[in-house]
Amino acid sequence: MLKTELCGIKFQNPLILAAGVMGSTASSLNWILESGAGGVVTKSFSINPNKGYKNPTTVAVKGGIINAIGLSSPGVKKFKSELKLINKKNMNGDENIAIASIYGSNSDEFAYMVNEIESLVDMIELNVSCPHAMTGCGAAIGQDSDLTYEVVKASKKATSSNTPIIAKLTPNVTDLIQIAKSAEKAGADAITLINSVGPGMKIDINAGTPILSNKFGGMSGPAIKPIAIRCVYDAYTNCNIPIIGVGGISNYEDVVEFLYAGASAVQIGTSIMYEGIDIFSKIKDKLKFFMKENDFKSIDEMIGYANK
Amino acid sequence: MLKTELCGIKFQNPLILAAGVMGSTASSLNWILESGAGGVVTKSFSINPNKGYKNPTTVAVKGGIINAIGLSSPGVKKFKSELKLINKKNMNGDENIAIASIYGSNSDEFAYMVNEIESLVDMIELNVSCPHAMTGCGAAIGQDSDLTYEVVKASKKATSSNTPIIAKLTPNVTDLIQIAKSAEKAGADAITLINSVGPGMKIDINAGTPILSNKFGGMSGPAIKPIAIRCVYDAYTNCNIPIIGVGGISNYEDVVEFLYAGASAVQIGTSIMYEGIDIFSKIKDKLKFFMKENDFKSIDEMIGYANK
Amino acid sequence: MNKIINNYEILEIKKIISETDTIKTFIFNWEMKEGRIPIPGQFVMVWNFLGKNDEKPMSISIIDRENSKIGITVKKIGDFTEKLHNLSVGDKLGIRGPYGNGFNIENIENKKILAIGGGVGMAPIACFTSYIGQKSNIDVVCASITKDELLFSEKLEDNSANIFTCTDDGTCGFEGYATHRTIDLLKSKSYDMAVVCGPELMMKGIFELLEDREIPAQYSMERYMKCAMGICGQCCVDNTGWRICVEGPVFSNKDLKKIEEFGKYHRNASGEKELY
Amino acid sequence: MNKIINNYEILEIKKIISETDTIKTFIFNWEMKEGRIPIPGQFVMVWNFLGKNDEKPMSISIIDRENSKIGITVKKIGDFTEKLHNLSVGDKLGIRGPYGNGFNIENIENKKILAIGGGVGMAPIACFTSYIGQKSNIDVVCASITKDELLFSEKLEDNSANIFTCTDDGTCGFEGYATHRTIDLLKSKSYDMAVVCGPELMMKGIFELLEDREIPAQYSMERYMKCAMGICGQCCVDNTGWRICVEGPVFSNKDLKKIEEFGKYHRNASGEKELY
Ligand SMILES: Cc1cc2nc3c(=O)[nH]c(=O)nc-3n(C[C@H](O)[C@H](O)[C@H](O)COP(=O)(O)OP(=O)(O)OC[C@H]3O[C@@H](n4cnc5c(N)ncnc54)[C@H](O)[C@@H]3O)c2cc1C
Ligand SMILES: Cc1cc2nc3c(=O)[nH]c(=O)nc-3n(C[C@H](O)[C@H](O)[C@H](O)COP(=O)(O)OP(=O)(O)OC[C@H]3O[C@@H](n4cnc5c(N)ncnc54)[C@H](O)[C@@H]3O)c2cc1C
Ligand SMILES: Cc1cc2nc3c(=O)[nH]c(=O)nc-3n(C[C@H](O)[C@H](O)[C@H](O)COP(=O)(O)O)c2cc1C
Ligand SMILES: Cc1cc2nc3c(=O)[nH]c(=O)nc-3n(C[C@H](O)[C@H](O)[C@H](O)COP(=O)(O)O)c2cc1C
Ligand code: FES
Ligand code: FES
Repeated sequence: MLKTELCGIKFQNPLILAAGVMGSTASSLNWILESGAGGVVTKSFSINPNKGYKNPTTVAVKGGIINAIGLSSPGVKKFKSELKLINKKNMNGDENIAIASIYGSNSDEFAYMVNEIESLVDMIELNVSCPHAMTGCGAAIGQDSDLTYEVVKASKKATSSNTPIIAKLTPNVTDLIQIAKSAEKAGADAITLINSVGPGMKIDINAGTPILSNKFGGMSGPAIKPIAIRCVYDAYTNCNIPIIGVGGISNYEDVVEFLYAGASAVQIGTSIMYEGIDIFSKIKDKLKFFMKENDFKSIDEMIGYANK
Repeated sequence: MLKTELCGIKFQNPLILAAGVMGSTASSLNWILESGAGGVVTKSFSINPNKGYKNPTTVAVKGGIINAIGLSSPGVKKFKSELKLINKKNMNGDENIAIASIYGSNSDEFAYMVNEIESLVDMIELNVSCPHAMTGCGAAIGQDSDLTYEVVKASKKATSSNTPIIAKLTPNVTDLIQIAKSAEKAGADAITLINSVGPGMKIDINAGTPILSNKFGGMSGPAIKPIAIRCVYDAYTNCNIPIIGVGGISNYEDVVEFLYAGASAVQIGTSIMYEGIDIFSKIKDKLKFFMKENDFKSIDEMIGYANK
Repeated sequence: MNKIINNYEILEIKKIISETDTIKTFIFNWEMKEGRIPIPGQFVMVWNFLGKNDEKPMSISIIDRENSKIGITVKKIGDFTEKLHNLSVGDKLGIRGPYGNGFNIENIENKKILAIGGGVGMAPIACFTSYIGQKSNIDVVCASITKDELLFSEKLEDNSANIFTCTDDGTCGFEGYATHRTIDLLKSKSYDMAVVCGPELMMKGIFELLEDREIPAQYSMERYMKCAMGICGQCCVDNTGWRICVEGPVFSNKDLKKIEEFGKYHRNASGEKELY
Repeated sequence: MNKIINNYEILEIKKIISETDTIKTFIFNWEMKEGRIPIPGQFVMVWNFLGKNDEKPMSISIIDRENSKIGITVKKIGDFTEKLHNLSVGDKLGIRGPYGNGFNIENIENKKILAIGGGVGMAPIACFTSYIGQKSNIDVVCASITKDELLFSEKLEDNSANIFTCTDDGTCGFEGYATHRTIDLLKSKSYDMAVVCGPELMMKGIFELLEDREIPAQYSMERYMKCAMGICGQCCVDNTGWRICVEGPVFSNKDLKKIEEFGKYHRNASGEKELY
């Protein structure tokens, strides 16, 4: 009853690991899949190895954390060997869905990356939304509707195998819908909403300085959920491609809220820190119970329920 | 030791009541002043009476609330009689600072309002930042740097008495600094950062619908503090006019954090709900203690401390 | 954060009692746990999400801790309350609360208490009377325009309170206003304290009576409400600035004296004053 | 939210002990309250906000509950640790934690325990040994390259543990590696369990020894860390995916067997594998 389909890809359940959270190795991704996620998104990676920012790279705030890890990755060449190790099925024999998150600073880089990895994963998520990425990357693209259009277009064009392309967008813009429509027009098969919020900063008053070495970073966790819900709701009303909801999910009620707002599936990141790896299996059980209680036969019936 | 000056206006202390919170009557404003605030900002008002949105207009979320009160006010004519009743001094004989928050949908309306009220208050704050205002008002202006420029310019031009004009800005834009610079160039004497965040939405999964009658509203409270701190920090680096910091302040540590980020004074809103009216006097005592412990002789010495 | 801000619970209407032609009581299951155990005089915000998507304050009229139930008693006077009256058992409403201070019920045992309720103002008064029960000796002045509108008089009689009904038109009990009935009672009886709820002009009249006789009293007020959390400032009163939703709705006679607008005016949704 | 995420405390260095030419112990006051009372094997993140504005993990080497103090013991091996070594008493560091699982110290009383520490790996081992104290019979193999680098051997002797030093160059105690010293000990003695920390290749050698003899053991591992909160995934190991900062840094011999990269490679800041 939790099964759901997104851009022709069949998920065992609508719970997906969010990009950048325990997503740097096949080992941790497989652990998450084994623990009950319907799919996983990798840490965002690009052509070259990148150490990311110096520590401190994360700091706890009320209702979540701020991070500026800085998109660390060993680069596409080495990361491909990780992708190959992601299990295609879990121990029960159910299909696992692997989504690669990639970034770059222009359409050529995105196209190159798509080409390199499309055969290794089920879907590709374009990170044009990281709020603390290096110059020209992440939100620098996704805060501009023309650049978003170009990058999505180029990425779509680069696929030879129909691997669905998802654009992950940032809420930190004046007009999200304009950007979402750009992505849709450029051929995105789905959009993921939202990447981390703000950016935010925490100053330690005893140290007298911002805590993160990058000074600011993206906010995630329960506190950002209302923003994510608004984004999903608005995009559902204004766009025609499926939406993957993400931001602050920590229990089944949150998942239902995202589905009701218009998400076809959801991603979970920061709450793993609070709730542990078994958050996926816990939510699955309770979600099934909720669906039975409320006479829902499928996830589909719940999508956009609150927009009616 | 808490005394501070902003645009030539002398405050007994840097703690100001934020706009829209217990600011609809002279009575409540006087109560707040008596309880220890250095100044108060009124609820935003405009030319005509406005009922605001239908209930529900507020909903609690993790780390704060979302509100879409909808700028309800009795209109300038009636509100002027409230302004006249705001006490010029508190019971100790200390100067109270009254700041009127006004809104409108174009420069003419702002100019008209400034003219109407400037003789009654110490400062005027332009609300070009409410994220759930009626068409053409609030963030509709403050999300566009040209409109912001026009409105600030017209408001400045309308003052005959040198009443300082403060532009209150929204963080819900792609490029805050561009807008802040616009306001500065147009002659704003100070900027207030930030109005409520998002906007955000909460869907009640049992009701199956967004809770607020306006569906979305502005987020406020502790959860938004990191965004406010980042905005203040950035504006302090990029602008040359004083900054009033607001967003999520609930204790003296938060006040220090804002001062360190670059604020010359701060406003407190939502935390009144959690902490009560005596939040001002509580913070004052602890702030003094902190300053003594850390050898600060004046608020001035703390401003921008973390930007060094 | 010190205060718990209760969010909505979507609750089924478990029972509806038609009290009068225009007044109905709605009963809900209510988990009695910390931060949400109501006391008489507190209110809830009622969200009719299916109807007009509006939300208004209602006093808690029934607190049944034993069976984990609460009730509200609603008089049909406009759009919102009419839509509530159209609901049936099994329909759902959003309820958040309890809010406000409620009646001060400390040291109330073995006191001679005068409780005065006018119209649907009987809701918190009945709640108070049932709650205090036999612990004190309570005389209840139960006032309404006409017999059909008398609220809770029978129920409270069962509760061992002494009921003194009065109707403007004399169709039941004393003919005349609650003030007159009270003057009458005060001639023969003495009281340690009083609790009062009803139309503000009625309360104003009672206030003057009781002040003259130096009887300490508590009054439950109504003002237009938006947040009910003490943030929006909509419900603040002149000249104290107090919030009816936090510092109120119940005020002692001492405090009420400082509320200069009492009996004179209140503010509507836009904050404009409306005279009584 | 279940887990408490401790934020920085900016703490004054109360005392600095020069253990060897390259190793210093730093002592801080530490409020021992729920969620922050450390156990041996746990670590803290140390933020040098004045220096390089970098932050790295350090094992807790001293837990003094009585005097509310903790200590870390730092070996100078690079830029960050060198800057730490330049600090003086009264300077401040940001400390958050404690993090990680720590040694499993349940049912550890009256056991014959072998504790093996190599180099600065003695930090958690010394902490463990002091913590367990006289409750068990502990033999400590204290290994280093040369005499001047031997860590905590004297301190632990005071603590009624039996110390078996060994140096690669024979300048103190046994001449040779910790593995050789251990083989030697195991000839004459039997143990109920072991705890081990040191360079990974040393631990690998010890692991094989102890597995052969079926002695249950716990090993404290190191991996590159960023968040230390279990979110960034930087410290995950192959093939289990476990996080050294949450599921580790201490693993039982049983679990260690599943960590295939143990003794083979680790990942650097960008996630590239580096072979041992
Ligand atoms: C603390 C408190 C307790 C109350 N308890 C009860 C009760 O137990 N039973 C009962 O029947 N009524 C009670 N009321 C009054 C009730 O809230 C109003 O009767 C109801 O809101 C009217 O709504 P309507 O749409 O039917 O009528 P409308 O025609 O919209 O309004 C009629 C009048 O009701 C008042 N009102 C409208 N909206 C609000 C609002 N959001 N907040 C406050 N007053 C409003 C105004 O004075 C208005 O003039 C209480 C009010 C308050 C403030
Ligand atoms: C759980 C744990 C406990 C530790 N306990 C101690 C201890 O008690 N005493 C001690 O002296 N050292 C300890 N370390 C190692 C210590 O963190 C490194 O020695 C230190 O970070 C080196 O920094 P550097 O700049 O001086 O040297 P660099 O030249 O920057 O690094 C030298 C080596 O240290 C390691 N390292 C660098 N940065 C990190 C990082 N952020 N996280 C993990 N490893 C890193 C890498 O393997 C690197 O090759 C511990 C490490 C971990 C993971
Ligand atoms: C530590 C951390 C690292 C992240 N790294 C990435 C990343 O590499 N790429 C990306 O698209 N999003 C990244 N994100 C954002 C998350 O995928 C997600 O959009 C965001 O955290 C909101 O979801 P949450 O509240 O469930 O964490 C990261 C978030 C965190 C907390
Ligand atoms: C109920 C409510 C009403 C508000 N009304 C206004 C308003 O009328 N004008 C305005 O400029 N800001 C208004 N705000 C925003 C606050 O002034 C402030 O910028 C924001 O709430 C962040 O501060 P806080 O977290 O301390 O509340 C309102 C906020 C709340 C919670
Ligand atoms: S209704 Fe908002 S303060 Fe009382
Ligand atoms: S250091 Fe981030 S998960 Fe362990």
